[in-house]
Amino acid sequence: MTKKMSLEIISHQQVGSQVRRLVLRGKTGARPGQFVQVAVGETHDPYLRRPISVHDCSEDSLTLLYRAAGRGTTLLSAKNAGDTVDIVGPLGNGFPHHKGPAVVVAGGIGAAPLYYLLRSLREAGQDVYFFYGARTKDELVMQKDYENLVSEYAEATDDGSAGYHGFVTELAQKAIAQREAHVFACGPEGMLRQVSAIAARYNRTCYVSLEARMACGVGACLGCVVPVGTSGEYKRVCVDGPVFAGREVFANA
Amino acid sequence: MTKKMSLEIISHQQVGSQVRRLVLRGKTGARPGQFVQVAVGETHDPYLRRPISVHDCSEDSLTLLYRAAGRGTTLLSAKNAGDTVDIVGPLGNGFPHHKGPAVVVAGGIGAAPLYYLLRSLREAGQDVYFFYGARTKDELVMQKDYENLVSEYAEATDDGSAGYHGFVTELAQKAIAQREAHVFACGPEGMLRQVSAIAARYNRTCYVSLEARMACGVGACLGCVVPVGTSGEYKRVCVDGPVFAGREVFANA
Amino acid sequence: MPDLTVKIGQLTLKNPVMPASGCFGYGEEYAPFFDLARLGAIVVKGTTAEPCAGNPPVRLAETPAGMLNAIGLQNPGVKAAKEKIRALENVGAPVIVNVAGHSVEQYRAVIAVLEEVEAAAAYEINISCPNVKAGGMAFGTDPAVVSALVKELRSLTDKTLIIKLSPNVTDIAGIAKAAEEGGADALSLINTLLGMAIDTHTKRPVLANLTGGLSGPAVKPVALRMVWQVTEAVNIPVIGMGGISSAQDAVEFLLAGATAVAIGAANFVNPTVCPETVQGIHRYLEEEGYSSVQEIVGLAKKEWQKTGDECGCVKK
Amino acid sequence: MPDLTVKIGQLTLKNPVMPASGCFGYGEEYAPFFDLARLGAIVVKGTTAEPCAGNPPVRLAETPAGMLNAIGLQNPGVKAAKEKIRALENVGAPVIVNVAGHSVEQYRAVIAVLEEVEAAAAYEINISCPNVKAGGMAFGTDPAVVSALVKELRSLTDKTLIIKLSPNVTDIAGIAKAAEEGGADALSLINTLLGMAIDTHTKRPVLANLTGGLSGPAVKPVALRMVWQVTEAVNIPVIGMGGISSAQDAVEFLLAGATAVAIGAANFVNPTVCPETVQGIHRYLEEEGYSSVQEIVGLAKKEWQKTGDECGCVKK
Ligand SMILES: Cc1cc2nc3c(=O)[nH]c(=O)nc-3n(C[C@H](O)[C@H](O)[C@H](O)COP(=O)(O)OP(=O)(O)OC[C@H]3O[C@@H](n4cnc5c(N)ncnc54)[C@H](O)[C@@H]3O)c2cc1C
Ligand SMILES: Cc1cc2nc3c(=O)[nH]c(=O)nc-3n(C[C@H](O)[C@H](O)[C@H](O)COP(=O)(O)OP(=O)(O)OC[C@H]3O[C@@H](n4cnc5c(N)ncnc54)[C@H](O)[C@@H]3O)c2cc1C
Ligand SMILES: Cc1cc2nc3c(=O)[nH]c(=O)nc-3n(C[C@H](O)[C@H](O)[C@H](O)COP(=O)(O)O)c2cc1C
Ligand SMILES: Cc1cc2nc3c(=O)[nH]c(=O)nc-3n(C[C@H](O)[C@H](O)[C@H](O)COP(=O)(O)O)c2cc1C
Ligand code: FES
Ligand code: FES
Repeated sequence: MTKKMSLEIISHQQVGSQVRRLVLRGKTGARPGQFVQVAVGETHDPYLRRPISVHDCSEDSLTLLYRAAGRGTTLLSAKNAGDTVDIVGPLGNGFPHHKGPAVVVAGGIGAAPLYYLLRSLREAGQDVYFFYGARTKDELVMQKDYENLVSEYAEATDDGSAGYHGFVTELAQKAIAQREAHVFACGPEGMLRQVSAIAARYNRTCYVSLEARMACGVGACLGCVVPVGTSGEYKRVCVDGPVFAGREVFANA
Repeated sequence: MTKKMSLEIISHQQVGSQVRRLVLRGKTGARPGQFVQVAVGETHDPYLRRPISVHDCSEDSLTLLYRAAGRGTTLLSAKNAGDTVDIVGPLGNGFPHHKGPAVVVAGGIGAAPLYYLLRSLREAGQDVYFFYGARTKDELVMQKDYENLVSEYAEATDDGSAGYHGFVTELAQKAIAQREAHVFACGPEGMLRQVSAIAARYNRTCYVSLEARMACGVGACLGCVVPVGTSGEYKRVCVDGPVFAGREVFANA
Repeated sequence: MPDLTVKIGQLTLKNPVMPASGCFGYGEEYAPFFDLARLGAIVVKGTTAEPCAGNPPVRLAETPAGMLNAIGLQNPGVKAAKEKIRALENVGAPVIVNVAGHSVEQYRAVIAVLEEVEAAAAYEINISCPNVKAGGMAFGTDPAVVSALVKELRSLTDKTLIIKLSPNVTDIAGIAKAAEEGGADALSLINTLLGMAIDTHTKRPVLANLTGGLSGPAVKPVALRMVWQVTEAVNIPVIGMGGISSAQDAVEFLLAGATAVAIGAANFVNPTVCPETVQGIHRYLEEEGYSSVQEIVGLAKKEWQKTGDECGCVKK
Repeated sequence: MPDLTVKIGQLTLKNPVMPASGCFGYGEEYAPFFDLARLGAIVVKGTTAEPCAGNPPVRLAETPAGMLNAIGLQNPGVKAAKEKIRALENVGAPVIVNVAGHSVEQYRAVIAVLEEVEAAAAYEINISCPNVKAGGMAFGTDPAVVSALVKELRSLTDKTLIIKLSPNVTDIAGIAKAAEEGGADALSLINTLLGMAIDTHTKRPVLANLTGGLSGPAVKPVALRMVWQVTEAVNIPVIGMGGISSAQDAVEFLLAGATAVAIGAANFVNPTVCPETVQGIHRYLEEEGYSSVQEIVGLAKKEWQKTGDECGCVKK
């Protein structure tokens, strides 16, 4: 059930150059692909909550993985174990359940929500082929954790500093072509568009998790919309997503 | 020299129910009665700096004593040893030097700047008669520190929970009447007005340290004015004060 | 137990707190967080005659102590909205329908449909909308236009008619008087201040619509001033809004002269801000020894004697 | 080394950054913090014909991401101010004198004295002052009044004449055009938004003057929008201000169309904000590969193509 909660920080560690892993104590019942709206400070500046995906979730904990890039996330990163973090969630639709093997494609910090997805696919005994791309080696974080959960693991970097030298979509392309599998992806929009196009080409169901600037996170403000289909209609990323069928949001894919 | 400085916190302790003592590392050259403008947070809310008196100052440290009452000071109170605090100062005129004995009257948190005054009077070998009043016992803090510096020490509380049961001005009245001494006071406006009136009656020089809402703290905004004399003229508390001759600001005193 | 009820036109609200239009959907989004019956009223999203897709994204930008929005009246149109409004019939709080349009005909068309809908207890007319006939200048910026529009709408309905004022004007009191003369039962203010954000990386405006409406704590001082000025100028009740995030903020508006308050962007930050504000007002009245919220409406006006004139050196 | 110089009327400023009037005294208060020669210009406090005591305290209130001030034009009068302006003669930055008045005669009287003072390089005319003849409505709210006032002042001086606009108007572009027609060399905007604060403990307005001027980061989105609108409407340079606290903020105003920027309340929070902003603009130009500040003036306008119309469903 979606709620406003004040959760204690169990641990808050730096796990990459700008990336932090925040573990909170509490039972949220979040599903893979959902997110929470995090209050980054206690004053009116920054004003809005920050949407952050559920990186992992257990009976009594919620883990977030985020990049401390802008003003709000930098403020959040100053909190310590023992402090509390105010969240609203879990929010959004999450990834749909599908039987059978899965190709999962991550771009940069887009890997965050995919960890929980991988874990639940693994627990359901499904084969997972995971492709993790980033601009450069530094942006790949916690690779071992992902690798341990999957049947196949490969990395790609735009600059060749780790794994395959090139776009992760090129790795994914082969896997999607070869395997009768569902496709899941999270990362920059350009990457998602390409993954959708590839999946469409091979007639695979494909789900992408989108980002949008949000205010309410609960469907009330209509601020976070994306155009769907070709009719000029909009859907809300926060409640109609963040997970969409690739075809729906990348109409020409 | 007035400067903007970022000083490290040496210690930050609770010394009374709402009162904190903040010791900062750095050389400021502050004189008794001066104050600093403290940045309480890192964002635009709260927006303005908070004026806080110099409680004590040494070659390499600056001590502030403040009541964490409102939004800004509460935010400040969350800072820990090792963090830094951004200040502008020292600001204001400070207490003037005068030879001879001194009657010093403190009301509540108004005691804060008087500690440094007492210490410098003591170091100059001057006799000091110190009267420390508050509404209730809880609001008297660090009494021993003051007591150790003075020739005579007495407390008063409005509710009789400590020391004399009544206003501190009643204690001060006797001392002012008896002793040929300069008078210094800091506390609520009503108290300062009375002390000024008593001093005037016995023809003693009297200095009061005022409070006003401030923006710049350096004399530029004209926001912190008090009426002086009877001509309708205004003076700036931040640079023309905060210490004024009692007669100047309480014209009818 | 202080009495929290207030009257807005024919409506008696159990307390003076309601969400602001566009910030609370049709209520359902906030139902998981608290019982909507705790609200004084529910104000729903701006409704137009035809369905409206709204503006393209990006529609939001965070600003210091506030936010810009350029939603652009996205709504399913009055026919579909009717069903959502009916669904609120038994929720335990009267529903105020915010009505938007770009011509008098469009406003009229919305009201025509809703007159039949009992659940629509009152209309809040958003006159900040760009007026097509006046070349896109908002309806709410010209007293003559406001007065004519309100007269027209007044003739169409006996329901409570609330006119929602735009703050982007020189003389808010003049607009308020025009709406009162036109026959409004109440006024609500402020709508958003027109603002803009620019991204120094892309070197482009952040919002696809170029400009957006500023709301949140940043605008509170402006809203409070306008509520004071308007309640000086008119004799109908005012619903005050703009940056309210707490009971203390709400009390400031009541003291300034507002009969009720609406909470907009703060719902996004704190989904339980509305019921918390009701509780907080209750506590304030108890602690300060008032027996009803009406006692504090406009109290700051009575307490206040201007000590100077507008500028210390004006000699009139 | 990017070229930071900009032209405002006859003045060539070594960089586009200056303090805003009333926020920097006569410069001396900030001289301990940095060399004033690093400023593009110095803008001094509003100066009136006669000495003005200003408003009674309380004159300040903190607000979310901003502040209200009701100083009320406290200044020693033009005769005394003249000496303070002369003291700035060799400071290394041109001095712009902000001029205030409640009647045309009062403005005229200030200029008459300052025409002889070489250190007064330009006038910035504050037209937000209440106009005694117009019953206290500010000069700056009526285009006809603005145009007449500017014509009158233009006839009195060959120095650079900057008109400072009030944001408390329905149509800022209309006022700007009136000032341009009247003969202004440049415009500056925005002055403060009219606001208010109420104390829920005392139940009274915080400011002795009831209302005050809102400034600081809270108003930046409104200021940016107005600078965009005004620079669309006129062909004279604009000095943009309102909530600038950093080089990034300043760049936003330049991208929106401002030729120079002024920094007000932020000086109170960070006394070295002005020179830091100069440095930051310099760095931005270098990093983004521009060779002069002029290249980015109004750049967001060129980069931007409106993707929708004012509201997704307006059919004009
Ligand atoms: C459903 C969803 C899930 C997300 N999950 C994660 C995650 O698990 N880990 C992670 O690091 N990031 C995630 N993001 C992105 C994250 O929300 C932004 O990086 C963050 O809001 C930026 O805030 P800031 O304080 O760093 O930046 P600021 O520049 O201070 O942000 C200013 C405003 O813009 C918004 N904003 C800026 N960038 C983005 C963005 N990319 N997406 C949405 N809003 C943005 C902010 O929320 C804020 O309102 C997610 C976004 C969405 C929509
Ligand atoms: C010269 C001077 C020296 C001072 N020295 C001390 C000291 O040593 N110890 C101490 O505890 N307090 C001192 N004060 C009072 C202190 O500045 C206020 O208590 C503090 O600013 C309140 O801030 P807040 O965040 O707690 O309250 P908020 O309610 O958040 O304050 C809101 C705004 O009002 C202003 N304000 C509120 N109360 C006061 C006040 N009493 N005086 C001035 N401005 C106020 C704040 O600065 C801020 O701008 C001094 C004040 C002045 C002018
Ligand atoms: C996302 C959003 C959507 C809004 N939509 C409407 C609307 O449809 N009709 C309307 O009259 N006002 C609308 N408003 C204005 C609010 O109702 C309110 O007047 C304004 O936001 C000021 O209140 P606040 O500062 O509490 O948000 C909207 C505001 C926001 C933030
Ligand atoms: C304390 C204070 C005093 C001001 N005095 C004047 C003045 O005398 N004349 C004037 O034209 N503007 C005056 N202003 C307005 C500023 O010059 C500026 O236009 C406004 O504050 C917006 O900028 P900011 O948000 O950076 O402060 C004053 C502003 C403040 C905060
Ligand atoms: S963020 Fe408000 S509708 Fe999605
Ligand atoms: S605080 Fe600005 S003049 Fe004193």
